[in-house]
Amino acid sequence: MSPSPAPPPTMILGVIGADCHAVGNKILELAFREAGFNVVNLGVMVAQEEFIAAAIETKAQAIVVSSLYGHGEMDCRGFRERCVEAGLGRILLYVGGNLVVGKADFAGVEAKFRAMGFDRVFGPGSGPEHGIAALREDLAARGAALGQ
Amino acid sequence: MSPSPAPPPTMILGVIGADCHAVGNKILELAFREAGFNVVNLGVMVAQEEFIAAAIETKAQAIVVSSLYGHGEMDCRGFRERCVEAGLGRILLYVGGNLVVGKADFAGVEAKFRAMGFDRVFGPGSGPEHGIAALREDLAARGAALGQ
Amino acid sequence: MDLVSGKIPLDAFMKERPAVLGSWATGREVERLEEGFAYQQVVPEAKRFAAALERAEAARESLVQPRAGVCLVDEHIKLLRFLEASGGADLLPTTIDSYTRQNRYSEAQAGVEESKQTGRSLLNGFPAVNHGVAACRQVVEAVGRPVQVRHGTPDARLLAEITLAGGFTAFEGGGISYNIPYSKNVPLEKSIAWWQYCDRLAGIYAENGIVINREPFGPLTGTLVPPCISNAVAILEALLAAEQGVKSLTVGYGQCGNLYQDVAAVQSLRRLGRAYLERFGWGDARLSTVFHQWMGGFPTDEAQAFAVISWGTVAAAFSRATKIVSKSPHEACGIPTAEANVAGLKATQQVLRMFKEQQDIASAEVERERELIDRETTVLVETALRLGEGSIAAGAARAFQAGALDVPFAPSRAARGAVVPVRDLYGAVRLFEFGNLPFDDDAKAFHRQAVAERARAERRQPSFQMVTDDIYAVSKGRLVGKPR
Amino acid sequence: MDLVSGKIPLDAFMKERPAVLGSWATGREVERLEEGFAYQQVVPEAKRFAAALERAEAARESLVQPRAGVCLVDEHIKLLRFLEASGGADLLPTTIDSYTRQNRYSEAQAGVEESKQTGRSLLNGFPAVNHGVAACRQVVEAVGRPVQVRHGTPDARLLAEITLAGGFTAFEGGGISYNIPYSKNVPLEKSIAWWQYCDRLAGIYAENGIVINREPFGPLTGTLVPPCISNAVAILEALLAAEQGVKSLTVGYGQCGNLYQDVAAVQSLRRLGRAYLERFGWGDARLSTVFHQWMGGFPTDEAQAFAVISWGTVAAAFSRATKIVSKSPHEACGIPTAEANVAGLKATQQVLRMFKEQQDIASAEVERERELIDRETTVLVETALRLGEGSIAAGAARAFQAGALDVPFAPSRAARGAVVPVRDLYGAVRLFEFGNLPFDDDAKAFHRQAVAERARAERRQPSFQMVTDDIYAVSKGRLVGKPR
Ligand code: B12
Ligand code: B12
Repeated sequence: MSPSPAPPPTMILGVIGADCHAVGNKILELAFREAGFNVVNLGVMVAQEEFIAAAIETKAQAIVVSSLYGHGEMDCRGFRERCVEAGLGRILLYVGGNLVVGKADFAGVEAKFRAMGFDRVFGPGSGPEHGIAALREDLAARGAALGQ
Repeated sequence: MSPSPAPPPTMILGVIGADCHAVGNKILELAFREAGFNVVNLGVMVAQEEFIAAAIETKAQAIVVSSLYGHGEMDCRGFRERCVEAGLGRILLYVGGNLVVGKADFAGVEAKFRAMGFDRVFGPGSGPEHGIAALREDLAARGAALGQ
Repeated sequence: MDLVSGKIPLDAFMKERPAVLGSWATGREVERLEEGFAYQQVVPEAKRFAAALERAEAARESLVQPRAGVCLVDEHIKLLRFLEASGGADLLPTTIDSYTRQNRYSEAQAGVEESKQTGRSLLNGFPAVNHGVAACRQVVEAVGRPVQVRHGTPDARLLAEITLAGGFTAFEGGGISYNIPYSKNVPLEKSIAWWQYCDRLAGIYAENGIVINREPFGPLTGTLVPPCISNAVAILEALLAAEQGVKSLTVGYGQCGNLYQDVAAVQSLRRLGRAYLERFGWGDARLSTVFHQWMGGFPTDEAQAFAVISWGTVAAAFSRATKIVSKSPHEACGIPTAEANVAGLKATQQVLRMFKEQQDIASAEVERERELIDRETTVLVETALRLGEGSIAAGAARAFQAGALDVPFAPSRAARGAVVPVRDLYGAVRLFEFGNLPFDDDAKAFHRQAVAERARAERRQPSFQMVTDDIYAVSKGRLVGKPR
Repeated sequence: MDLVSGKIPLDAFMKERPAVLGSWATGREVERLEEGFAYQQVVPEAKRFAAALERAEAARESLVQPRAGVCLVDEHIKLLRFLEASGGADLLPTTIDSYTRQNRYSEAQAGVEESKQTGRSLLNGFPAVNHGVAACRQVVEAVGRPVQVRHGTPDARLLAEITLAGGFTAFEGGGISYNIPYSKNVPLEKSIAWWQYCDRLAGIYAENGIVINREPFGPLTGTLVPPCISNAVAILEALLAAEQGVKSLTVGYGQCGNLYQDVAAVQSLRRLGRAYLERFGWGDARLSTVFHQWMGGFPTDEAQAFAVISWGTVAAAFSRATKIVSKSPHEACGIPTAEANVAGLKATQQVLRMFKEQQDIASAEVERERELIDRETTVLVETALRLGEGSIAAGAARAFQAGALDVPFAPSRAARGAVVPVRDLYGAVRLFEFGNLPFDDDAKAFHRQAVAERARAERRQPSFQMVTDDIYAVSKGRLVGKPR
């Protein structure tokens, strides 16, 4: 008897804060799903607590946060700490979009969100394929790669 | 008997070097003439020697040089020295247009042509009115203002 | 919640008012409506939005307006002055931040404090409610052009109270257009009712001799919205506003990208808008049009962004819209700096002025497209009106409930989201999925055939992949998304 | 100097050759024509200009080409590679410096030396003659796209010899278009004869299986040139080239600014060009078209420049020209940096690709304008042909002598300069002074009436001030110059 294949890794997807940008979110859902992930999409205007509750409920390996409208910096503060409190200390935290107000030097933005505890940070112009590649890599590194 | 009015000051106009840009030259001629100057227009593709010969011949108070095509720096070298040699040491030397190759910081260009002995230097975007105002001012300072 | 049909009676309005004003401290500042009228009375003609639009209509000119708003008052004034002086903005905006839009005034307050401390704008707009009436007046007084409040607020009642008393002469939004694209959980009945309040407020100002311009937000989600849908929403909101006594209306359209469709859409919007106002007896309301440069995803490269801005201006100029809302070369990256915003304005003005004197486009393509949009829009509006059984407001809400009106890619649960648009072979936006739109078989066949024609040319099956390709297309340097 | 009528006999050509090659040291490198053929034979199809144009014609696509050239070989290669890789240039240029254009090779040499010393390009282009054949081949080999020599040289015989042997597959210019706008004292009989040599050289290459694309310089002085004039010159030069055996021709037009006139001008140029080639029995020569983005004075502001570039692309796209020559946001200020040039390319490609799939403009304005241009161009070409009494070359020269052909604002004494253009109320370029153009009273009345209509609207008399205003207009942000 061959071992049953590992279930696809689960990830939580959503747009944080009071952000209503829905188009990128729909495309990310499609793309991650097509790439083999089990996507739980919370849609737009999602609070940190909702992300965390969904992650706990679905035993997700990753939370993929979008922020387009510029308030990302304020909305994402304390996210990692709240994950730790909720017992999700090791969960992968990704964030992408137009993260701060204004056209900013990406290196600075990345450093800022890294310091907040995000594992990966993506700027304007990086599409789903970048996130997918990164997530595969990070999960593989944790021995939880797809199909393993 | 009232004294007869001073004759209008004479100026030599032309586009220096192998430069064929004719439109600005035509407009400068019209504008300076309308402003009351006696304009001797040599047209395009004028050598330093031609400017100087015309200035001597017409006893001009100013030589107004245009250079649009980028070789102005090379074409204008030694102009002041040649004027001095020809006994036109004090003649007003103006230059304007797109004086060097490429979009350049104007302050640097101005300094360069000033150092070459040009009294006034005009960059892209400064039209005839700037040259006219300056020439009136400089001639007035020399006691040769219009109508005096 | 029951939707009022017809004009809100003054006493009902006044009864609702205290709760509105009580929702944040600054509400107190506007308790006396007369104080607002008195202030508005002295705003000079040159700064009155409605008047500027009328002058432009008469002269067949298009005015240009950017989007802009920063957190702090002084910075905001500096910004607007710069847009006016260096950018040649004909009309000025005050874009409100996203917390205010959600009535999250304490979060906005935190943003204000932090912006003050750090010296950079942490908010993506101007929190007018938190700043209060005096600050708004400071803004209006500091500039030489009419200023409009632009936002995306489902419940903008307090914002309207404060900014109108604050001297702003135009107010964007509507119960559908500021809900469906901007929220998730707000029922349409609520947002429409809230906007009836806003419109009634503008109407009361009008009754007191102060014409406030009202502009439904035309582009909706800004993403491949078929003209018939956005035009139908714009017309319904114009009727809802006129019903409450609004006397200056600007209906809007967001560029789709195919020139002929864009020009036709604005022509159709202007004509049908006027016809409906007259049919309902509100023909005395002035109607103008606004064209939004491309509202979907922009290219990150600034040269390409300039091209998108310029191409949008070409379509706007051809359409003879009264107003053009301009974008900046920073669009894909973040809220533009003042300089980038000015750059967008300058590019827009240059194209506009180079086109200004030229002849209208008189092409069979435009004709054909306009007839199509006329027909489809009429079906949508009539269906909503029928569902309303005499109440425009209820009709609009019920139409969305039934999916007879629907907006693609909307975040709101109040829209079915069953409609899926896609470009045809020529780049015009057509329908791929109709959801419950009340189109008959002939109408549907037209779209299906257009999509099939494109699919054939691209040697693929009509599929959602096409839609995704279209969503990315402009940001990747083209109009019609090609198979990868 | 007597102008040859018909194809230059091979022996006459070979007799003239040594003097040409002797005019600068590098002439020795091209003594054996066969060596040039052999080299050209191995230039791959992807880098052949004529082939690329044919592919584009067949696909109804427009290719984009920038202008670019710097003094030193390595820098020039770096520049072209960058334009190709980052700008998506479909076709590459090599713009020649102004000293070379005047055959002032020693001055060019001084520029080369000084550029080497100072590390910045002191010349405004690539001095191909001074660099010689090997350097040209280095350039052609270093890039992936076809490369054209672009210049403005009345006597380009040596330049043609060296660059064609050097592997360039296209060569711009003509006996009229590279004299009248570019020199002062060169008689037309001379420049036309010199260009017969260049064309004959290209013809000889063609006879040896190597098709060199030849492109008369369409925009002439780039300043309000009425389409009938530039089209007539382009057609005469196309005939002169075809007469010498040229098999790939690209006729060009510089944007005037009124969309309908611009589209009509390219349509007319394409149609009449083809008709004349066929009439003379040279129908086997391939004909394509090139549209030059605005060639007059640009705004110094870069955002406005992007708008001019984009608007030019719109007109080019509508005209379905085979090739578009792009400008950069630095245009008003100086030769663009590589980055600025790429920005111009990107803006151009973005507009082009956003328009690509859209329907042609089918408007009555275009029809009307095209008929007018057809009619006027035909009068000019026919007059020149008649004056030539069987010699196209002599006809062209005599037409200019008689003022029956004339170019506004030309520096050359070979043009009367009696023609003065001005815009009409809609921005189309019309004639204010006719000089000796052989137009009948009806034709003249049309222009006079158009100018009068504008004058009335502007409440002033038709005057040269209008022309001055028009010359400045685009650089000041509009198309039609307004009274100050
Ligand atoms: C369409 C649009 C709208 C529509 C949205 C409709 C809707 N409900 O979806 C409307 C008009 C309603 C709108 C409103 C607003 N918008 Co808006 N909007 C845009 C616009 C033009 C396109 C967004 C889009 O759909 N792109 C297409 C999709 C496919 O791309 P995407 O959203 O970027 O998502 C992709 C990537 O970001 C990436 N990604 C996203 N998250 C993640 C996460 C990971 C891990 C990875 C790997 C990748 C990734 O992958 C996604 C799919 O490819 C952008 C500018 C732009 N990008 O050109 C502005 C923009 C995002 N909006 C902006 C703003 C400010 C607003 C407003 C506040 C109002 C305003 N000032 O105009 C309101 C927001 C109100 C609110 N509460 O949120 C700003 C944000 C500024 C900033 N960050 O500095 C932008 C950048 C415009 C600008 N330059 O000012 N907007
Ligand atoms: C039209 C034009 C042409 C036409 C000229 C036709 C003709 N014979 O007149 C054609 C197409 C033939 C042409 C050819 C070339 N051109 Co040319 N051309 C232009 C263009 C687009 C407009 C010039 C114009 O007529 N402007 C309108 C008039 C009214 O303005 P103006 O010429 O600037 O003159 C005004 C001011 O400069 C000022 N001014 C001038 N002199 C003075 C002096 C004083 C004292 C004062 C106060 C003011 C003043 O007042 C004038 C009247 O308002 C400019 C770029 C631009 N400005 O947008 C390039 C430009 C001048 N050309 C340029 C070049 C390089 C060339 C070429 C070498 C070829 C090439 N690489 O493409 C050849 C030149 C060959 C030669 N031997 O000279 C470059 C120069 C680059 C530089 N300096 O770095 C420019 C800037 C374009 C660019 N960015 O590359 N060109």
